[in-house]
Amino acid sequence: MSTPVVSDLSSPGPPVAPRDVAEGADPVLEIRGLCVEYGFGDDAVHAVSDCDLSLGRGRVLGLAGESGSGKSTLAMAAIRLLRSPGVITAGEVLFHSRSAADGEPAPTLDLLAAGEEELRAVRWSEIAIVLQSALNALNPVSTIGAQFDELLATHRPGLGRASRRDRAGDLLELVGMTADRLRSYPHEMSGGMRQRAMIAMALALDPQVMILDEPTTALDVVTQREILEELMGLRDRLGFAALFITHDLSLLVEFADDIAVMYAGRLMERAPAASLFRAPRLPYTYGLLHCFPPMHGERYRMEGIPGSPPDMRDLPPGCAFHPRCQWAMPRCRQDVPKLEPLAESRREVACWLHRDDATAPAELTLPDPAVAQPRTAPVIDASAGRAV
Amino acid sequence: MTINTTILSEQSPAAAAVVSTSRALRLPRSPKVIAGLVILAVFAVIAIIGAWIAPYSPNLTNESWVQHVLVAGTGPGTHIKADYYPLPLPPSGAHWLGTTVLAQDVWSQLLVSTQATVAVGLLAAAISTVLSIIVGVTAGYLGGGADEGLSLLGNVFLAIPGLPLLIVLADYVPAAGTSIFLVSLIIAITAWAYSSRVLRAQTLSLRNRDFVEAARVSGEGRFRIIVVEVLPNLIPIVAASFLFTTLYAIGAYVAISFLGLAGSPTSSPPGLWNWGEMLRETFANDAVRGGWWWWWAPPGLCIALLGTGLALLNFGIDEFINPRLRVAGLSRKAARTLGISRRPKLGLTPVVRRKVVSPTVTSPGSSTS
Amino acid sequence: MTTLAVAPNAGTETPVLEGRGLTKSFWVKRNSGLLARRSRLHAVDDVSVQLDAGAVTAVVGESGSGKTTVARLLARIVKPDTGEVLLDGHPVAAARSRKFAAQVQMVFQDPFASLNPVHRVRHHLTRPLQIHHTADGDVDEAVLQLLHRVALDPPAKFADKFPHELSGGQRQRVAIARALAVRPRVLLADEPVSMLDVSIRLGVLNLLADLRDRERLAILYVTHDIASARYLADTIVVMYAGQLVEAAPSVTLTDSPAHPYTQLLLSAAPDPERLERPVLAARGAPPSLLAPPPGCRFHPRCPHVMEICKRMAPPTVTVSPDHAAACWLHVDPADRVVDGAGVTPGTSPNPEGEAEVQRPP
Amino acid sequence: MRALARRLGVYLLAAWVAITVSFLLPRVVPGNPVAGAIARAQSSGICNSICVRAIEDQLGFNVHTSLWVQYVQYLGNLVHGNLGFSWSENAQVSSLIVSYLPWTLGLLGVATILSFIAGTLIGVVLAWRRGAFTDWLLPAATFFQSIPYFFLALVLVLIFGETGSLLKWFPSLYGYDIYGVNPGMNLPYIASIIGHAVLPALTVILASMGGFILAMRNQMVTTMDEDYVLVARAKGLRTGKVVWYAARNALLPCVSNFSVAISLVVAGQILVEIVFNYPGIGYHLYSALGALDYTLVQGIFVVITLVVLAANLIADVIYVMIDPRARQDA
Repeated sequence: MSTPVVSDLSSPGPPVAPRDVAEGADPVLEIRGLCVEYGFGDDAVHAVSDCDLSLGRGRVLGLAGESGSGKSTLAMAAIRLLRSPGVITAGEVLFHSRSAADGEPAPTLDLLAAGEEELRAVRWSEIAIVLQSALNALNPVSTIGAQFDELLATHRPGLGRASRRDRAGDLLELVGMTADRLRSYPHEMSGGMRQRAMIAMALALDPQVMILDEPTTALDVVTQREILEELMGLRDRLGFAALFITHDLSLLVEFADDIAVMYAGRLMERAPAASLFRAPRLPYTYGLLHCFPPMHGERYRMEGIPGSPPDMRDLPPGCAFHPRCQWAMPRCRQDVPKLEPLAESRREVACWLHRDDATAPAELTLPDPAVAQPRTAPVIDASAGRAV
Repeated sequence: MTINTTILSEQSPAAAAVVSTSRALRLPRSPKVIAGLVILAVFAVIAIIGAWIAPYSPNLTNESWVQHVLVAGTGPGTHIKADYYPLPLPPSGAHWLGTTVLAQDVWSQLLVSTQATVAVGLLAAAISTVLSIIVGVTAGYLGGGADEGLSLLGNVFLAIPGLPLLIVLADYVPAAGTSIFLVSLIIAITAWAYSSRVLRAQTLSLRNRDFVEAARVSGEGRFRIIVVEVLPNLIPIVAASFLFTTLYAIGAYVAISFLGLAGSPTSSPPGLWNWGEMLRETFANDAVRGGWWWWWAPPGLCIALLGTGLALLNFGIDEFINPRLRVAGLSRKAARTLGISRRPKLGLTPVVRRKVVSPTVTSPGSSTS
Repeated sequence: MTTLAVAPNAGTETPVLEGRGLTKSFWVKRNSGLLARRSRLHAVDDVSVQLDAGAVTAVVGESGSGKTTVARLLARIVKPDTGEVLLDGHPVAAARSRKFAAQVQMVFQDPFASLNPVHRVRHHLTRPLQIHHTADGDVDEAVLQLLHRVALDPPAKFADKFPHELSGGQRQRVAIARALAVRPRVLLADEPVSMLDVSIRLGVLNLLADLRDRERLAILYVTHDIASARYLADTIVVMYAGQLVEAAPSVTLTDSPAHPYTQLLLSAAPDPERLERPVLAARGAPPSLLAPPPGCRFHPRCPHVMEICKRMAPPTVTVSPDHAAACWLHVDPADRVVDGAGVTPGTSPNPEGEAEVQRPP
Repeated sequence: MRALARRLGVYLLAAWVAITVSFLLPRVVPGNPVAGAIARAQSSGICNSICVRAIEDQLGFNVHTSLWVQYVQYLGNLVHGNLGFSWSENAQVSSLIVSYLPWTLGLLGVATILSFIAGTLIGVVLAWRRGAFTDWLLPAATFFQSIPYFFLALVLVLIFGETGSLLKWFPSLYGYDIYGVNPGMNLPYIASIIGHAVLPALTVILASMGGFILAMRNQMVTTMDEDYVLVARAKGLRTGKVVWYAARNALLPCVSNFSVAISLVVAGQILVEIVFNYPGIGYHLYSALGALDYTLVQGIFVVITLVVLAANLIADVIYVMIDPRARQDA
């Protein structure tokens, strides 16, 4: 295994893909046809079915969904960290490493076909993860410094003890902490501090991909915003791509470049963040956007989405959302819609309302801001309900 | 004997998770649990009908049940009066487990001994469990000074080594061995502290759960909250600690009998026949050196077997309390056909492609087994 | 005594439930090596709230701000160190009585923890009916009625289920039904939707709104989500580090926040409608309640901090009718004076609301 | 420190309770324990008049002072290390115990430490390789932890012991070759001690290891479900390091439960010493019981209690040393 050089944190990172580059043009992580089951055989639960997802270099892809929708399962399975009894039953996950400076084609690794050592080489040095609770993700019996040290010692064998310590201190300062925190144990720090330390650790090896699994859900709103702003600032400087998983769609609209919405183990809609927010195409996304009361303007009654999320052990036939969908058609009860591109733009949706000769309701055909300029009125229609 | 000591105290967070998803003690149907139940059932039956089906009285001696061997240098040909020493008979159709050097039937003794052994184990466990519920749940629910005092009492009892205390107690209560109740009571006194500590910890976590608070808010009385809201949630832990204590109590009873502190069946008042007493007699008569395995092996194996049965059942309850201990998901058969381990390596999710055309079922990446 | 509770019908009607000057501290073990000792955690400091019939009052704050303790103080699960709880204007006896329980009920945050896993839904609803004799004879019928009221239809199907057979939203409805069983006049809801999936939160909030409108319940809605407070509540009070910092009708508070902390909260809350990323109004974390900073507890983070903020707790100022904030910024600069005994009370911009001045402890 | 001081307080209280129990028991038990004891003793034919006197002395029956005065005297004697006089051994109990204690502590210490280390390591392996063929060890461990120590001792004597009938590899009686070597700092004596300790130690190790295996395995399985172990994998750390992550954390509850384990091991060792005529404190407890030497029985009981309490305290100290959270709270 070669020993990559340690990146200099003070110098600008590799060139960041311009924000308007078409998504998928230069993917760093591609998930194709991924299927994940819990257990195996007849009583297996299909937690993730046939998911395609592509994470562009340097971009932030938000993955939204309610609890049990399979969003975390998808991400953890993609990097083979899903626990038993999770089994991957189909698909491939291609990691395209940074192309070399002399223009050679980027080496590609299928994570699902990789052996233990191949995975170990890629893990953390190329793909790092940040989980919801840093308290659980940090080893409670060693200091932050010791955890940095073993990480650097494993992946950067050339580095001496002193330089490892210096680098760990630099990393902590990068996320707004002081180097003397290296002597602290996880339980001696606040939740926000721990999560910062975890992010610093994730950045330690200058990875190309960060998987953020509900990184701020356990934190207060102020800390949440501070940390997310810092993360996005670091993304701009260091150029990593992020897969940002959360149940809070309103957060993704602000922080992600693109958003993919999952429901009952399937990807249902994918679009640039603004397009998804201003002009959702999927009834579920439409309903979800109407679950966040606005912070401004007139108050009016909102209805949310009727019914409950489905039981993954007993999914309804056809489109899993049809029992809660106000526009369900007979076809929705029988056939599972596939995620397919819409003609108008670079967005995809899995819904029969946008297929063939079906006519989509007006709510789902609002002009896409990515196509129609510039900012349109919010979809939320104040006349829809009575004032509370 | 050493009993698994950590299982019970670790369950608090995990138990909370299970208890909230399952309503009653439904044991996982694993081979371990079934084996444990079968073993326990067999011993339970023998304990009940043992004395009844025993071919002989355990105290009955019969001259013809030992082989009389002439002591060398005595008897005919010498001028010393013939002297004989007894040799027990190995197992035969007449004596399924042979006889003892005291000319008694081992099989009968084994059958009869089962009753007192099992009864003391269960009764001591029952007394100890009731004690531990009263002390532990009260301490945990009331908190404050009552908790401090009761916990201190428990910790003191936990720190004092059990068997030596038991020896001293049994030594000064000579009648102990003659009564199942007395001996159970003495054993229970040395056994309740551990369960009580576990129950206290669990009650403490339950007390602060919202459903208890909700019952309080709706005006429910304190006693009813403990009995109706808290106790049913403790059933799995109570069951586990009951089994644990049974195991301990049998060990303790056997130990004090082996030390001769529980009275022998021939003394007055007569002690009870139990497996420890049988072992004491074999040890006193050097049965191991004599090579009379049919005498000393059966009671020991019975203890081990009964203990294993209890421990296996405890496994099941542990897996119920702490679902992390379960081997989740893949059935043995499915795992074998797929060529992967039932419990794949941590952080290396197996890839099993079903839709591939090539004859290999597993991908190169799934070489995890 | 500072009263920082503003209700839409203030003065016209006695509040159903009122907390006056509630203060509560807990003893916690402090980790400090050899010198470990128990220290006092000032969870709630001189908080007053009023709950009116047919109105929702929201308490908003970050975790550790003491908002849950306020709900528990009002429910009398926790006894205050000082201050009192008044029901219909009459002080409530120290011990929690059944009479009080029949008037004031609570809904908890975690619907997975607030229902006893070993009992069926029926048991959860039957007990309060029996304790308070509110069933009018037919308990079974009353159970079905309750389930119907919280929109669990058909009721008969739900009555015999165990909690683990229900979804989160259904459980929370059962918890609300249990609270309603005693026919209370006050409902204290402690983060009732924060553990629920986004898509079903509104359903529960709307149920609370309907109960307020149809049955004229007085509701306390404790939350960290200021957007949902704006949606549901008539009045919002904001808590910071155990103290009330601002109170106003909900739209007024979110549209024109007066206290820097409220401004910070609003700038941090996710809001997709925003055109540009907001600039956080302040940084840092709330102070330790073991040793709260002197003066205004927000001063270490406050972007507008003045010298006086570091030394003296701010008075409660009426910013506009029904809108009060505890902040020196809203005190006339001429009055930000300290004399030996305390602060000289000055004229308030609003003649109705005499700015009451808190003496430094 | 505070937590440790608190534990120390509990142990002091426990010691006091044990001492008081051993003082009060013979004086408050209903009936006349002296008469009972003498009757028992005479029926077994080993109690002469000295014995009767000794029993009476011990139980305070011919002393015409109040219970309270006796108690103060008793405590005073204890503080001065005076545990009374053993009539059966014709020596001071304290000096007798001093001569027994090294045997017991040596055997117990070595066997328990070996058993704990081996059991813990096996537990780690079993947890890490869950579902592999090594799982058969699990029911085996269950079986072993259910066997009474003394029964296992009998089986080992049968198989390996010189007095057994099969392999005759190791001596199975006494602490050393009492006929062949002279006690002292000489090689044959030390070799003899080690040879004689093999079977008793093996018994204690085998019988106690099952419990340690199961405890560590269950702890480890639980710990492996923690996020930080998965993150250790995600960090690309080597497998050994990942196992260490889980094992280090799983060890903590095992150490904190050591107190219950040690008390069971001590109980087991008492019986093992009897089987092997091993000259430790357990064997002499047995012979003192047989000789109705109550002074000796009580002295031994008090000393065993103190030893176990000391072991508990050591476990507590170790726990505080290896758990940073406890270190801080301590």
